[in-house]
Amino acid sequence: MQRIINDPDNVVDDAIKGYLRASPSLFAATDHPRVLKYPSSASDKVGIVTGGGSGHEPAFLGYIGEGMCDAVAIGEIFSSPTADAFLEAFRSAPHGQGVACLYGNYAGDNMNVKMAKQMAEMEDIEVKTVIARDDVASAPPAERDKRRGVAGEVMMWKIGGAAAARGDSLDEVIRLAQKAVDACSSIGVGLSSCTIPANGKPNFSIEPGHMELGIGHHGEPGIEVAPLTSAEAIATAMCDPVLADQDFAGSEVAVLISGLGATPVMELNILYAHIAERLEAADIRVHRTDIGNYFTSLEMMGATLTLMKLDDELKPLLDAPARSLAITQC
Amino acid sequence: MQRIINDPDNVVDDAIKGYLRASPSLFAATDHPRVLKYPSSASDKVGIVTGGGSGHEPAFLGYIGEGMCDAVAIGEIFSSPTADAFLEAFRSAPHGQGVACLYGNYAGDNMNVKMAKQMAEMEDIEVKTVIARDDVASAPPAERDKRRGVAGEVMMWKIGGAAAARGDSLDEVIRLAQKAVDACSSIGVGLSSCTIPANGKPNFSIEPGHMELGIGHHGEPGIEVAPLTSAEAIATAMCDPVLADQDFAGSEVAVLISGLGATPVMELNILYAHIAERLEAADIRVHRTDIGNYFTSLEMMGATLTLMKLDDELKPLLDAPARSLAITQC
Amino acid sequence: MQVLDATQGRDILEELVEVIVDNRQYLSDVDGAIGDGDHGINMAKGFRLCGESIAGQSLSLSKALGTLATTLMGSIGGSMGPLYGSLFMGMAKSVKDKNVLDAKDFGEMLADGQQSLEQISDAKVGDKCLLDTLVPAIESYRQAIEVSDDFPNALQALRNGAQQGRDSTLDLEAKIGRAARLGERSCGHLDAGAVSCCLLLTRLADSTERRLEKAAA
Amino acid sequence: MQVLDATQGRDILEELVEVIVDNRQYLSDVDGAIGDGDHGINMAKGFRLCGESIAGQSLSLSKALGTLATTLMGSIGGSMGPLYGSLFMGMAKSVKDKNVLDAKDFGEMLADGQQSLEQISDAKVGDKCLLDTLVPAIESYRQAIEVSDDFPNALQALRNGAQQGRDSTLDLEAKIGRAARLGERSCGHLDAGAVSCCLLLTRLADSTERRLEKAAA
Ligand SMILES: Nc1ncnc2c1ncn2[C@@H]1O[C@H](COP(=O)(O)OP(=O)(O)O)[C@@H](O)[C@H]1O
Ligand SMILES: Nc1ncnc2c1ncn2[C@@H]1O[C@H](COP(=O)(O)OP(=O)(O)O)[C@@H](O)[C@H]1O
Ligand SMILES: [Mg+2]
Ligand SMILES: [Mg+2]
Ligand SMILES: [Mg+2]
Ligand SMILES: [Mg+2]
Repeated sequence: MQRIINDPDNVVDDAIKGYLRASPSLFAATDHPRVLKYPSSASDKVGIVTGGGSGHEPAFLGYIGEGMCDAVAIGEIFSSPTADAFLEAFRSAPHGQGVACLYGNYAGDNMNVKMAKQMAEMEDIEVKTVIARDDVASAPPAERDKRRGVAGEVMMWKIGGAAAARGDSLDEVIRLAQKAVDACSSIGVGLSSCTIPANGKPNFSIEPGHMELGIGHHGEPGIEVAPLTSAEAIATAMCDPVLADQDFAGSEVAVLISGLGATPVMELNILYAHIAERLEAADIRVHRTDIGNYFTSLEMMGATLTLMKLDDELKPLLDAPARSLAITQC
Repeated sequence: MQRIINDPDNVVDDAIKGYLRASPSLFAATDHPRVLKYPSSASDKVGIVTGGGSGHEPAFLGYIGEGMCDAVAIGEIFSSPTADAFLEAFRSAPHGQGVACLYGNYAGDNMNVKMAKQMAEMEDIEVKTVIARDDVASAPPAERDKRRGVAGEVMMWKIGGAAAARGDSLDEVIRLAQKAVDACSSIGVGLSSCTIPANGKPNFSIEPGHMELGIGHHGEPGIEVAPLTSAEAIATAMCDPVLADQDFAGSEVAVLISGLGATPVMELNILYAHIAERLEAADIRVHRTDIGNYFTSLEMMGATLTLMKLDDELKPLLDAPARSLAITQC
Repeated sequence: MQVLDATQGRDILEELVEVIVDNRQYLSDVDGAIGDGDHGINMAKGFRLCGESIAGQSLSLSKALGTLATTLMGSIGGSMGPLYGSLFMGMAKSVKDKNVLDAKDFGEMLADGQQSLEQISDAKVGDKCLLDTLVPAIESYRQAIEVSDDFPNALQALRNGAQQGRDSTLDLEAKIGRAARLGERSCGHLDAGAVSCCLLLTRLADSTERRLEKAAA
Repeated sequence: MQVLDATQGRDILEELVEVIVDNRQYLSDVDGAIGDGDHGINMAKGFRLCGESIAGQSLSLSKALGTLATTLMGSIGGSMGPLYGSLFMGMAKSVKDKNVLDAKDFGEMLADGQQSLEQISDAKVGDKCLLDTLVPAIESYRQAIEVSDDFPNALQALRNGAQQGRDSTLDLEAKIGRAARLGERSCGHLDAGAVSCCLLLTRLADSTERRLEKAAA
């Protein structure tokens, strides 16, 4: 395990120290060591909170900032934050207009958010949630409620954050964030495993010369282990289930290609060239494309594709200004 | 080799297709397939050109944009672009006020830029160069002219780009870019090797449990192969030669921590927490810190530290607005 | 009739901490086969912290279990924080005002724990999770004390039920948690939560048994 | 007196292309030991492209060398593009108006190539680079024709000089290029550029020798 760490059991706390020192304009400490907040949130807006396991950087901390999230609850590597942490995040975000907690569909997160929400109620903090379920590989459309949340969460945060920033009500922020993530269909492909520091050995394994289509962000098994083929064939294998998930034809879309950690960004661009061709052939117009490491899995090799169907309501929110480590646009 | 590519010999051209499709507001094709330019450069400013081998993403293409570089010559993986490509980059950048070619000190780049500059002269394009030599591990201070350019190039582009954007003359842009990179002292630490696609096997090797201090961006051997220690000890090993290189005490600095590709950003933050402590102890004030993948080496594990001494002239240029894939600030 | 002195809870808790910390790697390995390989890390972290915070203190069983619950909920997150947190919180509440526990009280404590857990999760027996250990173990205990109020006998039933429950997960297809994504491929592996739950119930039974004393009833 | 027909250059060039393409992996392996392992890739790419662009054409030696030079400079970049590009461009210019080359013309061609290369790089013998092959090879050729104008004999001297030059790099400490960073650790390995230069000069000598004909002089 070739890692720049101290005690493998303390990587999360040690990293938080670095974030706080590096970006004081984006991060402030709170009463909970596992919660950071944006120090300049307007107090009269709906608070945007998210949280989840660590190891997905720039998620989740990278999405704290202006026009984005106000507070983030930070879990251990690949493990939900505690209910205490979510509660403190609700308290640390502006909450006079209520709090929108926008997170991904994982059992631990569901339980901890549920408990935190109950505790917040006792403090008269109104919390509503949107649970991202954009991974088409994790369950068929009929069982959408079982799907994992993956890189579509980035879109959910951006849309929810922009709606809150312009002064939308809690119900409106929730409606738009829900609409945003419902408009997203995502899929991942994994080319290698990753190693949780405290564990010291790879989480699972992918044989050299193979890839796993539909892999989850923690290495959850996908729908198929297949021989590693060309970027062109991988693009097809990723586009097929995504395009089958929603009726994208004739619409405008936003495309997000995220690396899983160790795959060079050059390869994401090679992949995208083929995806773009495929979208064109399917009469789908691309409004914007973002390619980079937006939602990773430690040093896993691979990539995710997220396609988001846009309309006149979502587009301006997606393009609205934001300032955070992962997304800054003017 | 777990890669999302087509023909390993065509990765660079295939990736360029993706960049062009993904970001038409940042990249436009030119008459040379290995040169991209910013389509919205003001025509009456000094042109900023850079170039170098591929495999360092987001360098070099990620630094094309508003307030940054105007055109980039793109080489094969870890290999200088051709003289033809540099020449076309000079032509593609605004060149009425002259062109500042800001690149790193590698033999191939030096020869190709030299030839391109001669060819440009015949077309009455005035080209001046700044050659980054910020890697303290690559030669002692007395032989600074032998030093490699590493992540300090990012600072050079940012300062040079901002100076050109505000209308500075070619000589002034060159003076400031030179000043910027002279103010930078950098060092890298490598924890693993990387694989050039066309080669199909690792470039060199670092034994598990070891790290290479002073490693270059192409795996050039460093000053010491040592057992892999704690983040705290790595921070010390990196800070020592950097702090010995210039008199930083009492000054304000900018800090850039770049991952080499596969090291999770979380670890860069763990590392930075210790570097920040060390800088504080050395009476160095940190004006800003940027942590992320700014100048990589394919999927190498490891990190670089760049310390840049600031003054009232450099600071506003560093903080000036920019819009590019790698750096966007408002 | 045999009873457990419920005024001295720290020692029992320390044994629970011990069994989890000792099995840190084993639990992670079990989780690694069909999950993400961190169950031992998560559990050991929470239990170790609890161990540190109760060290040297004199605590009732209720207080000790309550500390464990709060520590788990507040420190380990994941699924295990809320699940085991609720379980032990339910148990702590159940024995709040008790100085001694007889076999029936002990059974109620287990049942209250289970009920508390079921409020937070809608996982059920057959889903391949810790409930596959917990529910049959408690049911086996309940049946034992219906037949006789022999405390050691009931504890043995608890152990048997837990072990059978744990082993039942071997052939189950996971319906919840990360392993659910594996579908049929999750068969042939024990569930990590079921294993940790079995370790805990077994050690709780052992520990209780050693402490049973004749009540002057 | 023996001369080389300089009106038919394509065949000779194709042999140079062949020797580089055939040694792609070997050259990369040599570079891998103390460099970045891509010398074979770089060279093979440029030479293959040149091979494609001259295929089927009737070219003078000068035109063929010129095409090689331009292709290398315009396609392979790195250090090798400008270095070999300059070398072959200098050679091409040297034989521009010649229909036949005698041993002296051939020697001038080599010397002009070297001079052209030295304009672009200030590398020198002892730096551990292709000059360590090129310079002694040309010097050895020059000495041979000073003694006698026997062309095959001079070509043999070229080969010997090239091979000795290449082997001299084994013990050298690299002063330039990526290997220079290795310092003493670069000793004990051949230099990739010296190896490719030796392959090229040797094949050029072989190929020329086979084509020598008696001039009606
Ligand atoms: N929704 C749930 N309800 C009950 N138990 C669950 C649930 N999800 C997971 N589990 C249990 O959690 C165990 C895994 O715990 P652990 O590895 O610590 O957490 P994580 O799954 O977050 O990595 C599984 O073996 C299973 O017994
Ligand atoms: N400045 C230089 N002058 C002359 N030869 C050089 C110089 N730099 C490198 N070389 C030669 O280049 C060879 C390596 O070539 P190659 O691997 O193709 O390029 P790169 O070093 O860019 O990867 C070395 O073995 C050496 O002979
Ligand atoms: Mg986990
Ligand atoms: Mg190279
Ligand atoms: Mg787990
Ligand atoms: Mg090389």
